[in-house]
Amino acid sequence: MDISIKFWGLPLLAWIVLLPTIGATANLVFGRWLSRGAVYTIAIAAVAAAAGIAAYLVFGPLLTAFKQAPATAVIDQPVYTWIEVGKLKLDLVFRLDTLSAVMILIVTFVGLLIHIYSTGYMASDPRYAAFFGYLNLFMAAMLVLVLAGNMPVMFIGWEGVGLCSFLLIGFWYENESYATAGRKAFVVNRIGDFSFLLGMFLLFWATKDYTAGSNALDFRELAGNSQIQSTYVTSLWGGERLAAWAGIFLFIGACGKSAQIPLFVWLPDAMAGPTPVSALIHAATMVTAGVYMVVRLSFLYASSTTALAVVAAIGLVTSLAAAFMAFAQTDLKKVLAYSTVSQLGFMFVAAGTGNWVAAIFHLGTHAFFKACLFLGAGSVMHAMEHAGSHAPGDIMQMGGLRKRLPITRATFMVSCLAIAGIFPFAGFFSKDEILGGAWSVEPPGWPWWTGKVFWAGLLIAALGTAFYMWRLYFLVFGGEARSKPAGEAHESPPAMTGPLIVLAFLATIAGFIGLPHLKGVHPPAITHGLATWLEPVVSNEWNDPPPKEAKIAGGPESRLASDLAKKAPDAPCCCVPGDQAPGASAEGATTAKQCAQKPGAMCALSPTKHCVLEETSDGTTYLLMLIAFSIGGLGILLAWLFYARGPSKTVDRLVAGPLGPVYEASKHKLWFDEVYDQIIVRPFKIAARGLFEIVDRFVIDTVAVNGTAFVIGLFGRIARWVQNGQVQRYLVGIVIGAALVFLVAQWEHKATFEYEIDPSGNTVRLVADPGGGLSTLGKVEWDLDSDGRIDAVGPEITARRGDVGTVTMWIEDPISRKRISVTRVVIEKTPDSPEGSK
Amino acid sequence: MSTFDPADLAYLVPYLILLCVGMLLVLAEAFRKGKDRSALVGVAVVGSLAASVASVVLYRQLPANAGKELLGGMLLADRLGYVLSALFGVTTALAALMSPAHQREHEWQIGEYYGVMLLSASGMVMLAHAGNLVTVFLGIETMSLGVYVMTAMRRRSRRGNEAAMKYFLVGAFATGFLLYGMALIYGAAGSLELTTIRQKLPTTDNPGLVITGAFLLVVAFGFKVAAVPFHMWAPDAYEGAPTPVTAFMAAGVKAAAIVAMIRTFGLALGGDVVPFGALGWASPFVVIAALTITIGNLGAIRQDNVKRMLAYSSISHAGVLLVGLCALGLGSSSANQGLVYYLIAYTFTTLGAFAVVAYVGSRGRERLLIDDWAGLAGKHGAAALAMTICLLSLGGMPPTSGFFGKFYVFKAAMEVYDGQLLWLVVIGIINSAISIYYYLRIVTAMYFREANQPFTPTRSPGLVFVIAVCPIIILEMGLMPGWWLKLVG
Amino acid sequence: MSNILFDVGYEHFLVLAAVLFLIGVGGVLVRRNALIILMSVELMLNAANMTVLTFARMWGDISGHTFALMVIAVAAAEASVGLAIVVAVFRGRRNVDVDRLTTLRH
Amino acid sequence: MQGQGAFVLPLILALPLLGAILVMCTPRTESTLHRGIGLTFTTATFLASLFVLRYYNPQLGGMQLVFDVEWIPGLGAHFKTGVDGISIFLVLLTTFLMPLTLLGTGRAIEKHVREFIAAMLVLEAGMLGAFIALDIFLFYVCWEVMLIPMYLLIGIWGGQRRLYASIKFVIYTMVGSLLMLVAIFYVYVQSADVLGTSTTDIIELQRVALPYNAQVWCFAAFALAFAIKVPLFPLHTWLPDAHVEAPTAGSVILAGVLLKFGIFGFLRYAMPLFPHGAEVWAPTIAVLSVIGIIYGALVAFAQDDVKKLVAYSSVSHLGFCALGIFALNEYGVSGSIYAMLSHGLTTGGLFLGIGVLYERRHTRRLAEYGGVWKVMPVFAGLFLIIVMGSAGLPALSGFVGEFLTLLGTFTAGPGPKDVAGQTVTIIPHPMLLGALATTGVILGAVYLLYMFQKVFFGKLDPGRNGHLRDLSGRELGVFVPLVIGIFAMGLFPRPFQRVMEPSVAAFVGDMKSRIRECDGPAHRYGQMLPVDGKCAPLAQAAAKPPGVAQAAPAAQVPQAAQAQGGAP
Repeated sequence: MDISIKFWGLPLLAWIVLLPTIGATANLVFGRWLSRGAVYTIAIAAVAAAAGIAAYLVFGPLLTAFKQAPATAVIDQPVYTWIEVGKLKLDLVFRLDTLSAVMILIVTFVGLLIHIYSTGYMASDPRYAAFFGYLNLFMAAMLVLVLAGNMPVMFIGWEGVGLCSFLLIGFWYENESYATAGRKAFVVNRIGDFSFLLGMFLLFWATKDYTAGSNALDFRELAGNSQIQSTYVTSLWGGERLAAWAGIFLFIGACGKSAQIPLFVWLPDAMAGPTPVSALIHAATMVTAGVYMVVRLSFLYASSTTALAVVAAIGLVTSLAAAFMAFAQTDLKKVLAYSTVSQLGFMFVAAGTGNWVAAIFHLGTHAFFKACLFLGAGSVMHAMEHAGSHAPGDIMQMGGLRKRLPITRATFMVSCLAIAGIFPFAGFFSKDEILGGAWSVEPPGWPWWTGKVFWAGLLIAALGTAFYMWRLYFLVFGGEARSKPAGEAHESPPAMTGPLIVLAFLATIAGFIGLPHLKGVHPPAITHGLATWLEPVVSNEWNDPPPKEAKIAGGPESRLASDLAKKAPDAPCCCVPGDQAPGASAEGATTAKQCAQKPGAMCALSPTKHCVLEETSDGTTYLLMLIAFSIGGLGILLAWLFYARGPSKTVDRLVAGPLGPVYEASKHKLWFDEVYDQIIVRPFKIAARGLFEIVDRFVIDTVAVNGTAFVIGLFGRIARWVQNGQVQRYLVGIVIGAALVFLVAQWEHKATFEYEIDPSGNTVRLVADPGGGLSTLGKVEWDLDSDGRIDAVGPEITARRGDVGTVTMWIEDPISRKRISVTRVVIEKTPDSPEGSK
Repeated sequence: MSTFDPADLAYLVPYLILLCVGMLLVLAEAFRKGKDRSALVGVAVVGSLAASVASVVLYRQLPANAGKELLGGMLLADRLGYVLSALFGVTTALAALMSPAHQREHEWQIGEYYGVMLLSASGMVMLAHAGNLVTVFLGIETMSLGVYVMTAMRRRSRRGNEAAMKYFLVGAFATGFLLYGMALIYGAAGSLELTTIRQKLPTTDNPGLVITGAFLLVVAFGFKVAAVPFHMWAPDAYEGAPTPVTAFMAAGVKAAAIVAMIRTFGLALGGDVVPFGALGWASPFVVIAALTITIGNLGAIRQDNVKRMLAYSSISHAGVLLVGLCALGLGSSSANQGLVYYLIAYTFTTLGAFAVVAYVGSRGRERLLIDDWAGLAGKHGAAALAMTICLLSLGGMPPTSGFFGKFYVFKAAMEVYDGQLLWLVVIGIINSAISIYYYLRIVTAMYFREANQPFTPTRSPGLVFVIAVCPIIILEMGLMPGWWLKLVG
Repeated sequence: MSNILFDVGYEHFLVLAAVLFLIGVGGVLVRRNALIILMSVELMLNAANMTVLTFARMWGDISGHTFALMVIAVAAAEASVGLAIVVAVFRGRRNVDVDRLTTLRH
Repeated sequence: MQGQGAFVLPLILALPLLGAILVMCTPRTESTLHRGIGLTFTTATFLASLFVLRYYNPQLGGMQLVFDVEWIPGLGAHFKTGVDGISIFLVLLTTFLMPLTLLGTGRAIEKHVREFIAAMLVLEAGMLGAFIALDIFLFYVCWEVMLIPMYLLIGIWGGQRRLYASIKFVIYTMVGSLLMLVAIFYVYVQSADVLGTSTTDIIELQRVALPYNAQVWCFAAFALAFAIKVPLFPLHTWLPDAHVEAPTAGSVILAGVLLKFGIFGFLRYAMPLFPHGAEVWAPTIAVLSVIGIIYGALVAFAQDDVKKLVAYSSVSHLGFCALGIFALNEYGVSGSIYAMLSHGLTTGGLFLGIGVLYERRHTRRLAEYGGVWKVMPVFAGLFLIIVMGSAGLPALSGFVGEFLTLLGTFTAGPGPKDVAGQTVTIIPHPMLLGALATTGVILGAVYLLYMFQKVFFGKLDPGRNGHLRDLSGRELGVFVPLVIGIFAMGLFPRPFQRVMEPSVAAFVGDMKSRIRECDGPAHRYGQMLPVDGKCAPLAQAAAKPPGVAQAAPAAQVPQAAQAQGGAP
């Protein structure tokens, strides 16, 4: 469906982006003359309007379209042609489909809340207008990223949010380390973007011949165009598919944005920015861009299990590592930062196991509870600060705040429950989706146990999450006040608590749009809302052409298992007993051979993910849920044991004793920064300096340039030294010089020609040698057998031996048309020789 | 031997004018001792300009490419001749205009000076028209003797004398070679007429004579144009001689020698009548040209004395002219035009440059060191500008005439069959890159450095006129070279 | 007796001239006194002149003889100029040793 | 023939010269008057240059607004000017930057103001001339004419080491351009052989297909001249010196326009004249430019002098352009032109910004600054935009060019489903080179942000930088147009590309066909046929004497006979 709803000539989607931009421009350019009231009115109005339009579009046209036919639920609004060179046509196109719909709702809504929150939080900051300007700018960039219809446009937003994050992290730039943190964020992101670019180039290179007329690198083209689909599976370097390489390149880009190992190092430092920024950019929205991008390109990843494996593995490792790093942190925001990294890891595992819906699901719930946590943290720090604390973020100086900050405490608690995965809070369901998916996933080419490994790993991460989050909770709110400010803190103003409540509420109920599929129970459709809603966008099949034999068997999507088994016993097969439609309620992925044992069973070729998912019976599902739940509970329990009354002796003893090294490792986030500094930053600086001093200064300038000058000068000295003023030396010079010139001048190199007789004795190759100069310019003529007739023309000829005797060559001077002739005997000709007579 | 035809004299008017005015001036000086000589200057200028005007008129009368033999082939009246005699006239006039102020400032007022100058100029004109070894010889000698005398005219200056001495000795030595070479050629060809020699030589039974003779001529002319390795006198003579004389030498003598070579080698020994080396008589010249360009530059590059630097630069320019000559010898059609254009361009450039040198020096102090020129632009912007233009032209930077001169000569060299002179062109080009460096040293001093002590330069209408007119012509020739190129067929 | 001595032909003159020329060249190159050098130059000129005359005779061509006459005149003029310069130099420094004329150099 | 709107180009060429003459006629003391004249004439030139757009027809492509009068009859040289899609925006860039530069310089120049203005105007004329020349001779003249004013700018109004820098600049450039002159001779002389008469008209000359090895050498000669101007590593060392010593105006023009002549020269002269030379040298140049991209960025990071830093950044940025044109596809070429334009704005802006700081603090050492944002927020904001534009942030001008050049390089090779021999690739391992070059994107961010942080972030030292005042109205007048331009070029590249497209496509197509078919159909003169894989000259096709006409078949006979020649 192609609705073009315009307002003042501009499509509405464009307005969603434009409004925050206008707000930003207004605040950044005229901010200095505006009152605070005016500033936040403009900023909030802009975002609110954007949110309004978004909501209208999603629940209005898009939903109706979805009800008619899910596949057509797309609002596609090109604004203008941005770049067009050769086959590369890039429209600035905004596209609202079910996936981006979810995203813009989250972004605009959370964004709006955080804007409101900021009016309170930043109330006393001198650069109020600038702050809101940047926030608006960020909203605009983020919305571009989400709504982009093709990759380069997405890249605009992609780097735009990077810039804003740079500006906002370094918002308090007087503090050198904050500014550096901002720079670090931008540069590390650039490393990711570098890879993102390579991915784009690779895709364009592969697809440029097929996107005739339409946009290059357009998501829908890339997903839909069958020719393009076929290029994904063509194998590139190292036997891996093109999709694998493109996918990996792009995923590294995602690692930068979404702070995954190895590029996660910027996020902890990014906490230098004001807390609302951390909540909005570094928890709820920007950092999830990577996940969004991967899901957006699900069709690509579905084409390469290698890429999937990489994504999932990196995700798992990151979630574990980050969870571990969070244990020993004593800074309120740092803990939250690591938990964000860890949760993003969860999402990537989901994406990596082809569990796209779950990834987005968790993205959403996480946005709510993590934003809530950050804002809560902000509220706490705000309170501490106003109570006169100098290290407002240090959780060791808190404690007992549950009395002082009731609302904050309540919301914080809810969010902690959610993130720990406690039923029925949002986090429970989303996390459970991921775990369940990981448990049962089995894409072609993976050994059966792979999914299980991911599952297990995630469980450990989940345990960690529950533990450190509740450690945090107890340290902040539990026990007694451990410092004076903590005792005197006061609840934050409603502008701040309001958003907290809303977010907490969402964190509680958001889970119910993504209940697991059960055979027994059939809750209302809305409980699977997300899955059905995203159905048309994410790819449901492994793009894995069935083996040749099956192709020969070919024909319709599904074959009689028995006769497929004859041709290709091991062809992947989604076994459907009896007379049911393929894929409807299949019994699971297997091979044709096994399926053939059931009488009259059909095989759906290229198994669908339903087929895979629904393998798990309800029992298993319940069991998995139970495990996940209890793990969360366990984590909380542990935290309670150690930290219920603030930092306990036992902990100190453990840290001092056996767990010492572990504690250190966690505290220094496994020394990532230190290592990078040693192996990258330092060498880089040394190389820069060294190249400049050695290559530029010495080799080129001193040796090459000035050296040449010096040598010439030296000759100059000599030339003048000869001139010693004695006239008779001059006269001798004349005589000797004359003699030398006479000798040298006799050298001559007249025109001639070379010949070589082919050993096989049949042909002779004759090459004219003009006698110095650039090359033969004149016409060259050959008389091969001294009969006065010109037999051949050209500087380089090959002739039959029989025709060659005493050769005469003429070279004509192209300017003066003077002809020079050279005669050489190439082959002696005796009258009786067989060659001579013809 | 054809007989003397009075009608021929009509074609010799330029020569005759110079001759008569020259003698007149010498006499005049005898009668008006000690009085001011501005009148003499006037006469000299008028005379030499009259000569050029006459040659222009004759040039126009002459049919396009037809030459005419005068006095039984002793002299040739053709376009080349008249273009150059006009040029010599102008050269003389400008040099004369530079002189009085210089004489005044450096105390060497001698009236015969102008007479001698015109007589020597008449020698040049004779060379321009020479059609016979005799006239070549006489021309060269008339010119040279005059220049020796002019060089020596600063009697009190030891440098002047020394310069004259060296110049004379080397010159006389070279004359010996010249004469002997002519003798041998004569021996081989049995005639002194250039055209006849050309016809006779191919059938000579004694090529050894031809080779030796030709080679001796190469040496002699090499000396006249100050080509390496016969150049060593030049820096000394140029530096020691009074600046106007230096200008006259650098511009006039060199041009005259080149035209004499065009006549002798191009006409008498043209084509491949000299069975020697790869390129006939040009084969020694390509070597000499390469050496001349390079060593001239090398000598200049570390030179702190402006006048001497210009001397070395004029040596390397002689090298470029020799490249053109080689091109001529190897049958490049446009070499003639190239040479003539280059000569004209080079004449005005040199005159301009030396005029500024003369301008800067005053009251017996010549101020030849680059340091003396520091910050010239500040006080005397016009002079500095003029000098800059001249230097750029010498360095061959567009849009000056020097650039087109080089361009045209090198183009002619490229036209030679099969790029045989390509290497020579490359050498020439690389050298002009080097030359830029030392020309810019002067510019740098004039513009970028601060003046150390102020001075009052030599001011005189004549000098200022020269300084003003030369850059204008340089630029005009550079921007609109078409007309100048068409002067000779 | 061999008539190589008495049947004097052109070759004799040419060889003699050549020898004279070389002597002249040698003189110019080795002698330090300006006057002597001047004389040596004259020697060269006259040697050349002799050659010209020989060839003129050989070819039976009158122009050669006229040329010789002119050369003599020119040589005289040259000598006078030369002497004048020598005198001027002598005035300046009380000697005419060409080796000492090295104020202009490099 | 005089094309439509032919008067425009001579006009924009004449205006600056007129201004120069006028300003030299005014008394030496009236510096305000001089500045006024300078501004007026440069502005007038800019306005006049807008007519170029008015008359240029994007659909047509090819040379337009052609103005042609005979100049040197003896030489066959014409005063022939015209623009195509490649040069048109470079002309506009020049005329656009000039007034801004003069405005930005303001009173920074106190001594010899008259001469300064005159030099700038002559410089402008020279640059414009070189861009619009359609006559290789005219081009060379303008090319050299540019040199002198720049030399004076550095030498007279420069810093401490100005003598060294100015001489170095001139000699470097001369060495290159003079060797180019030799090649010009060669081409010129050969043209007579092929076309009948010697011509200096580049359109004509492009039809001359020179012998293979001649092309290789001539291209080398041209390439040296242009590589020095670009500048390609390792011929770049004149640039930092020149930049550091030159006055702000000099740096702006040097970076903004002069460097472009390197790339422009390749596009307009070296490559079309010697396609096979380009083919042979492309790998070298491509590798060098990749080295330049990385090397320039690294070394820029090591600098403490802001100007030097930006100078090296130019080395890095121009590397992209050089790489792009040798990718030999539309993306690379048009991207590289676009990158040049953007570089003109951004780097010009950077130098103007440095000028602003220098006027206030009289130092260029990074260590001297810090926290400047506090006192000069407006300047900081504008400067940030320029920096980001230079770092290639999408939606700003820098990105489009970089993106396209890199894309072009990366995809220069045959696609996965390509018919063999369909694409012509003259650079080795396009993907590897492309990937390496793309690291420049990271490095660019590294050194630019480093500079930005050092200057604007951190603690403000009230003693040293506390008193700095924010931009004046005049300076705003300089930066606002630049920033607007940067945004416009980043957001709306399409209009530019629509104008460039036909010419670029023609260039690429022409190059490809000539390289692939050894100067086949498109170039009927001096045709070349492949000999053992390489292209070698056949006997002159032009002006065949009758003798050869029937001799030619005879020449084929022996070769044809070879086949069954084995028998006896």
